[in-house]
Amino acid sequence: MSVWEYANPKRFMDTSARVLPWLAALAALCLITGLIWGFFFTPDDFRQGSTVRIIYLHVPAAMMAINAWVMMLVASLIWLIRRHHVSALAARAAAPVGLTFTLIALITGAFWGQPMWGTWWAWDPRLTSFLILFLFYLGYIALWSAIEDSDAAADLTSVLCMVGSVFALLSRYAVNFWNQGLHQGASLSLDKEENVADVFWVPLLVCIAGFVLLFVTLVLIRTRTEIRARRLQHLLLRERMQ
Amino acid sequence: MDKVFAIPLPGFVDWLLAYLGKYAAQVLGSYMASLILLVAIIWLSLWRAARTKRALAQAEARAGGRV
Amino acid sequence: MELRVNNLSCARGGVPVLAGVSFAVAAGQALILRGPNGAGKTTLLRTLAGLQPALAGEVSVGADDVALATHADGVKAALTVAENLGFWAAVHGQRDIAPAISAMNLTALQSRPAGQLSAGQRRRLGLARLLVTGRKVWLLDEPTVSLDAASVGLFVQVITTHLANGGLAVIATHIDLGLTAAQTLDLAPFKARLGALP
Amino acid sequence: MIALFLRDLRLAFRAGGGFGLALAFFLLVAVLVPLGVGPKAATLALIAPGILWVGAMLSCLLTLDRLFATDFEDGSLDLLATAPIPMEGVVLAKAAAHWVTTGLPLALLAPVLGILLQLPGPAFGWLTLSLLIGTPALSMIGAFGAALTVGIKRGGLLLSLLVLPLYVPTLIFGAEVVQRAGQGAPLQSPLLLLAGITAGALALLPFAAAMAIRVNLR
Repeated sequence: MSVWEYANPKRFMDTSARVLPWLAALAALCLITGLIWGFFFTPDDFRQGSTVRIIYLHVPAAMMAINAWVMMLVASLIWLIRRHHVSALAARAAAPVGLTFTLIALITGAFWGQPMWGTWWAWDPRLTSFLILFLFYLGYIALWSAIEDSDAAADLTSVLCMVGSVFALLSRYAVNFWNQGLHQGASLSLDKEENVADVFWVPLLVCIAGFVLLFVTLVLIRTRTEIRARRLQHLLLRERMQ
Repeated sequence: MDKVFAIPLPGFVDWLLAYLGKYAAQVLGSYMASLILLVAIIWLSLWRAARTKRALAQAEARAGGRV
Repeated sequence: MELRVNNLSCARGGVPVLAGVSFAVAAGQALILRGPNGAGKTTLLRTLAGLQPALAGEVSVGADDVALATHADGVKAALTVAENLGFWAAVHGQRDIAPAISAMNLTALQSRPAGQLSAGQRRRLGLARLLVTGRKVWLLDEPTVSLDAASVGLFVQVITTHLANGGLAVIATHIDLGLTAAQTLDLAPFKARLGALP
Repeated sequence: MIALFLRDLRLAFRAGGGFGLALAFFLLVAVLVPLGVGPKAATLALIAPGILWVGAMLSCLLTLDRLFATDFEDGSLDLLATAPIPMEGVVLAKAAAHWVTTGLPLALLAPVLGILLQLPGPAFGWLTLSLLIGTPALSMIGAFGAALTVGIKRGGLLLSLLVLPLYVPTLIFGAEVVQRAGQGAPLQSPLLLLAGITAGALALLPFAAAMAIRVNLR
């Protein structure tokens, strides 16, 4: 019986090898068209001026930052229940990408709010919860790298991801509660699309698609690397044992 | 070669700043920061993928057919 | 009470160590595990104790009639000998630690903090803990390390009485304990080859 | 389980048990902050609830990474795993012992430090009450973090990176209770939410922590 109860990585490696070039091309296409379209060909917002252009980076990044964590949660559950190594490695692969998207959401959110709040960083409830999410990502990645035995690492990080998700939701609610008096709500709420005029709407959708595709591409690349790293570790172990 | 670039570049920057109006700093700042971060994560992932692939190939070569 | 194991394979830290181990130990019997260092004696004992899930195969004894004695004796330096034993007795729902203390000749050391015991005395305290658990199946990992000849004799006596009242033991050791009702199992042939990667 | 709880208490009070450590640290925080922020009573009164709560949180953290590590190193954790008590019980007993030796004294010492930090009068009672309700959650979440990092050498730093983000809800509601008490504002909702989080943590986290320990013992 092979020591690794793999979710047939062979099939995963083959299919991902075939899919990757297309995904990467499509992601690039969506990103470039969406950003250029949004940056150059949409009018200024009458209130926000040109800062509304930041929407094309902030909203997709913020959405992906949350979806990345949800994906990691699902992958952790699959690992705990079905012991598929690929899903545990996919969760590990997604974390740094999610971290980067959270950083992008934070920076663009802060820059966007600057004219309205007068400071480069305001403790707005939404931005603060992304800051907390950023800390969760840091903890998750740190735990993965701190444990040698990869099966134990997968189990422990899965538990952390589940507990972390509950506390992330709690923090999201607590931060709203905590910030009642400090700042009036942002005039253009950062996540909701419905109050965005339709001229901004289509390029935003393209950007969101671009970010989703970019996320999937990066996760596939990194998961393949994790699988290869796992196999390498195994071979090196054998060499030492011989 | 650089003459070709010299003319439109300053013109382009001035045009861009005018186009973005009052909040040019915010918009350019966030776009620059985001692009740097995106390039960083993409490059890091690709670099690590290549390095691991190479190390694995060597290990498999060393291990010969016995794998 | 019987310990039956068939076709057991176990791993340590994700690396397979033993494969296809089968044996049975009846009540009143003892099994001596032999094999070079790293052969998997400790891993086997930990799997039998339920600390580790087995990769394959079954173990017929339940996790709650097993008492384990590891290299590290689980002795708290800040507590006295009596307090240490009292704690383990309370954890296992027993009250009386006197027989255990006298069996391992610890009466004189009762009120001395464990931190000031010698390695041999500390090991005797670790083994006295077994008597306090009231468990039938003893899994012992190199129990006689750092024990002097007199203490080894004492320990053999304790094991013999344990086997006499229907207990059984699996002991990983290099020295000959001279137990009458004991078989030996060499783990070398069960060394697991690293599974081929798909 | 009670035996384990009592043993841990005895160990904490014995020499080198680190009982006074957390209290001393908490006192230090309350002394250093005014030195850093300045003596003006107005500013101190404003930040006192937050400083006291953050100080209590950090003091809890200090003794957490040794919670399981000492038992792991001297083999007791392995033996406890084979003992009749479930691992969830072991985690609860140790978290309770940690609370009694750290959380409880902090809550009792807090009013004294409140005076140092010019805490407004009506807030004193609520400060102790909020800490009494909140610190069990800090101990339980901390025990979960300690269970995650028990096998890792020098896991202390990683423990704080994992645990402090999990402390955010308790901190926000706890400090909010004291803040509102100082201003005489109604404080039922933060108090109830604080108690809710503690109840939730005590109910669910032992299972996560027990699983983490079983994985680390493998």
